Amino acid sequence: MSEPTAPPPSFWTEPRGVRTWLATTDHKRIAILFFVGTALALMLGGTFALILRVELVVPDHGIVGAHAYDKLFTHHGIVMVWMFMIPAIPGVFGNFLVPLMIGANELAFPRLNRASFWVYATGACITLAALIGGGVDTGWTFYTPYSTTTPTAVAVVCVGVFVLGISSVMTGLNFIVTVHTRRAPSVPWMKLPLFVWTIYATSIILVLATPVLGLSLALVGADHVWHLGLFDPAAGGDPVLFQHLFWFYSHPAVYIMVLPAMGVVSEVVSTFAHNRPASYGGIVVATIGIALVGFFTWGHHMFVAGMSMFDTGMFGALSMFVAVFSAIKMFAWVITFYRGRVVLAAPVLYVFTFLFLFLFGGMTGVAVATSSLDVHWHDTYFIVAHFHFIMVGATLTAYLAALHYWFPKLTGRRYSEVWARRAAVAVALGFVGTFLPQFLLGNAGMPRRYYAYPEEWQWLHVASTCGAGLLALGLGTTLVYLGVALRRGPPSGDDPWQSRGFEWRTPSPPPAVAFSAPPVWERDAYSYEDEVP
Amino acid sequence: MTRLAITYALLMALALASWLVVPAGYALPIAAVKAGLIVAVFMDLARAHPVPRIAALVALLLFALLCAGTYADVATR
Amino acid sequence: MISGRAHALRITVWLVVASEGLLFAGLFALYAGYRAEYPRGFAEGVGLAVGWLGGTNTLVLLTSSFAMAAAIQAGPRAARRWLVGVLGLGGVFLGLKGAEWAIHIGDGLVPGAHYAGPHTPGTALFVTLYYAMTGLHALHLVAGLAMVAWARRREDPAVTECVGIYWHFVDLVWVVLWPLFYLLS
Amino acid sequence: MDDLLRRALMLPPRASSAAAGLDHLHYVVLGCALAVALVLFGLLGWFVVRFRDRPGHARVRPGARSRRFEVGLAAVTLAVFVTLWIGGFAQLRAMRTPGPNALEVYVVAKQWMWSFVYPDGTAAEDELRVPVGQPVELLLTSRDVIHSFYVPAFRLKQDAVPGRMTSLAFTATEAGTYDILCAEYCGAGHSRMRGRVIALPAADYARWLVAHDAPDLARAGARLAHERGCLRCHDVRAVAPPLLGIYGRPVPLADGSTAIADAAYLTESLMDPAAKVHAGYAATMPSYLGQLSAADTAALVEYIREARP
Repeated sequence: MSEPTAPPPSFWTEPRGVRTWLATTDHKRIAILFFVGTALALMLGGTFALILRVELVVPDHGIVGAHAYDKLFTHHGIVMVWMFMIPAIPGVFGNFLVPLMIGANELAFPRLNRASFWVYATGACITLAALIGGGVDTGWTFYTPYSTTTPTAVAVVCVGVFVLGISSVMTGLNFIVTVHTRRAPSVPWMKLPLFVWTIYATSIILVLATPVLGLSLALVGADHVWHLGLFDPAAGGDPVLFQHLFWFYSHPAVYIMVLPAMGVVSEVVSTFAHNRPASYGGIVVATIGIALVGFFTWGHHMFVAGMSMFDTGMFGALSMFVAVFSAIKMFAWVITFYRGRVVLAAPVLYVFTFLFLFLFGGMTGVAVATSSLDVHWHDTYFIVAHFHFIMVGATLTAYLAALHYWFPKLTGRRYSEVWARRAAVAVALGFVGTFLPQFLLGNAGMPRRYYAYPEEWQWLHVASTCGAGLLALGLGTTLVYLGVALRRGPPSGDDPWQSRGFEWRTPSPPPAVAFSAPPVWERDAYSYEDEVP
Repeated sequence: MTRLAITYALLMALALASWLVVPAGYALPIAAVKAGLIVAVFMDLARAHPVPRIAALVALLLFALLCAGTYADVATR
Repeated sequence: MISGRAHALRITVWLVVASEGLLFAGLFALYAGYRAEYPRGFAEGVGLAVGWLGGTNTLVLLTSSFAMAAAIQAGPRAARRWLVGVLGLGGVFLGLKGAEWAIHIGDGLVPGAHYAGPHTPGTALFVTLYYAMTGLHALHLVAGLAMVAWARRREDPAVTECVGIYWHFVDLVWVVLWPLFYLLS
Repeated sequence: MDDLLRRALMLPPRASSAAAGLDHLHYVVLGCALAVALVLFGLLGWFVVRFRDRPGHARVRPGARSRRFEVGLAAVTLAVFVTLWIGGFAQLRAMRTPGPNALEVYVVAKQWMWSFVYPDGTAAEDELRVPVGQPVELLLTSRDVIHSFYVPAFRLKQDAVPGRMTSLAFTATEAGTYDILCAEYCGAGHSRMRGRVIALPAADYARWLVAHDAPDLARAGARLAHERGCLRCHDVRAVAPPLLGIYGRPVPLADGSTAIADAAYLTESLMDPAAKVHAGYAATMPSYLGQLSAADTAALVEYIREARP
């Protein structure tokens, strides 16, 4: 980390030396370590995505062969899901901000927090070693019996992802105990910032769902090495049962990815509308509702997999309930702008993108949950577009919103607003250009994970690849101007956005020990009433 | 201490009954009763703070949900 | 809001118990699914089990759970003696379990390719699940024994209580495992 | 208008009875999404402009929103979503119940090709011929990994799971040739695993049936039954349940329920004998999974269907 020019002492400079950074238990420094790790994962996963998109420009052999293509989309999935989407917002912004938002100096277990980063780094290294050492071609879903019979490095990747899962459980455990036992007296439950609520709800899923993923991947890894035959049809095994175990984790996992993003949006909307969130209680109920009801809907991934009609009916109906909670939040966010004082800046531009893309991502989810339409759309590019609308459209844009909104908090500097807006527009247009054509490809019937496709769909792929180029350009620009701002950005002051959020009531960047005594905050985190004459 | 001793005696009795006397059909309900006793008395959940109680309840609910969802799929095929 | 170390430790151990409980849930779900698909094969599988070993292990583990509960309530000196009891009984359980596995492996009841047990469809799956579930349980039991030994040295009531809750959880899992593999034929 | 919208959304032409219903539900859901988007982003745009930060911007105290309004909004949203589900699930049930006397065709998926076996025993690679207007029921299975039989023009797909039989029912409505694609990732050849459904008008289908000489399947089945040793156990009452004359009749099962001895039951009993065990018999029949080609299976079933006690 470069030394800012003679700033006041902060957690950046407090104990000097690289060794103190590597062995740190300071939640702020661990957040920076997580930022470096997840940003590298995002770039690696993004590179895989770009290669895939360039390959798909031609209907048949392009720049890589079929087997290499299969490995690329698998690695893209694994790196993005487990090394960026799941750890990013909780690991970076959860670690940094939750203590500041509840008036605590540290998480409940600082050493466990340090361990969760280094277990994450270990898991990432094991997984990357397997990817470099030969790679895996099963798709990130590891469906048996293909995953237990393909001669690729499945066992090692299973170990790697298992270790990443352990890191998830550690992080979740730490946040839950912190929110329960480290809140300052002036931060009771119903005055908790909404971002802390979403990190708390995400932690519940992290702690309760990850073990089932650990088990299913352990069984696949063990079956790959010792041929247990647990899912082997020849030995009477049933591949659909593996899918039950896998999706019991993987659907709540998509809520692990989107809930923290919703927390960021709640904070940014409230600050840039300078208004109390439309329905604090409604958003909290929706947050906890998503976390719990999210466990009831995994079967909608298996409508055409050979699951019984009874289960198909049950899971379809239950999926509609979890969709309602997202709808409540959408209404609440939009209404928050009513009678506010709206300030436009890069974070809120990303939030507008989030609102637009999350609406269509969510509604296509409802469309698929009707179960009859899923028979046509399942495993086609319609589904690819649906989950990218949520994962990239919602979570990545919220991650960028968070990055810009809390950049002054983390670094004490301002980024270039002009470049930030250009990048935001490029990211939004690039995203729509990439994934709108994929909805049409899905309607036309192009299946997922297709290396070669009929010629008549080529123009859609070319459009999608152009969109991907623009999206990559937007993200690259963001990297550049944020890097520049890190060195030469003008000082931002402690609260550049005039936000009432608790995290802005400590100096930016905060010192190593933020609170000498538990803070006493009379006004809560959304008290903009004093702006009203 | 006597509360523990009584529970222990009850658990042993239930185990022996389920093993030697009671037909196999009742094995699972008896196991559920024993599990309930262990959680309530030995793990002291009966007198615990609401947070551990909610955690235990949610875990039990999700455990039952996964088993029921999988069983129902195979049973109603 | 009750702050304080004991409360934080108690929430933590209950979250670990919930998390480990769901790790077992995956295997119980597989058992439920495969039992629905092969009722006859699973019933025959239960017939293969060594009944008295399973039963004795259940009584041993229940006794160890009682000893642990007593240790939590007892004073520091008495707790150390109760915890020796827990370690001993845990060792007995592992010994019996090892003997049982040796018997079954001797009979050719081995998961995967070298399975030589009855060929009723589903029985091979039953055997594989048997090793997976009792193996995972034994793994957790060994971890429990290490924690009990650590708690005995620490002599900190809060730590002893948390390790106790984890130990009862391991006993709880066995209480539910026992009918599935030894009684439901 | 309907066709214009279909073409705009890149939906393939409609060639099965289910396609039209699905497309209309598609329009309804798309309509809902656009309507909600219009309302929400209209409001958002108005609020952002009307209440933007500018000199002299007089803040007005935001009205308290009643809890009833929030709960009401959530209830309406839930009602719309559940209604969409009711419509969708009803369509799914209709799609998955085969029509009367449906034409049964076996579909066997194998790493990277499709093979079909017609009732008269003829087998075909990658090409499925069906009569227009007559219900068809495909009985799918796979020899290796999971594949998924997908015909975009019919808007239908169903996974072919190894070791199990799954079914896909449809009725072709338009004569023509439609692509079959594999929709579940199955390895390097996943995108090359393509076939064609050729829907023929009833007359042409009849002529096609006669044109190619279908071997007498029952005789072929009988020959196989001898070769494979079926008759060693079957019809020896003490060892195995009788085969002759049971086709179509209810079979009492070990767990007390009964099953109808139709093509699906017989094929399943060949592939996975323990799935439905005849009452009173031990499940000692070995599985023929992977040893019998689709044509042999069809021949054996035909033999059992034709044979008299």
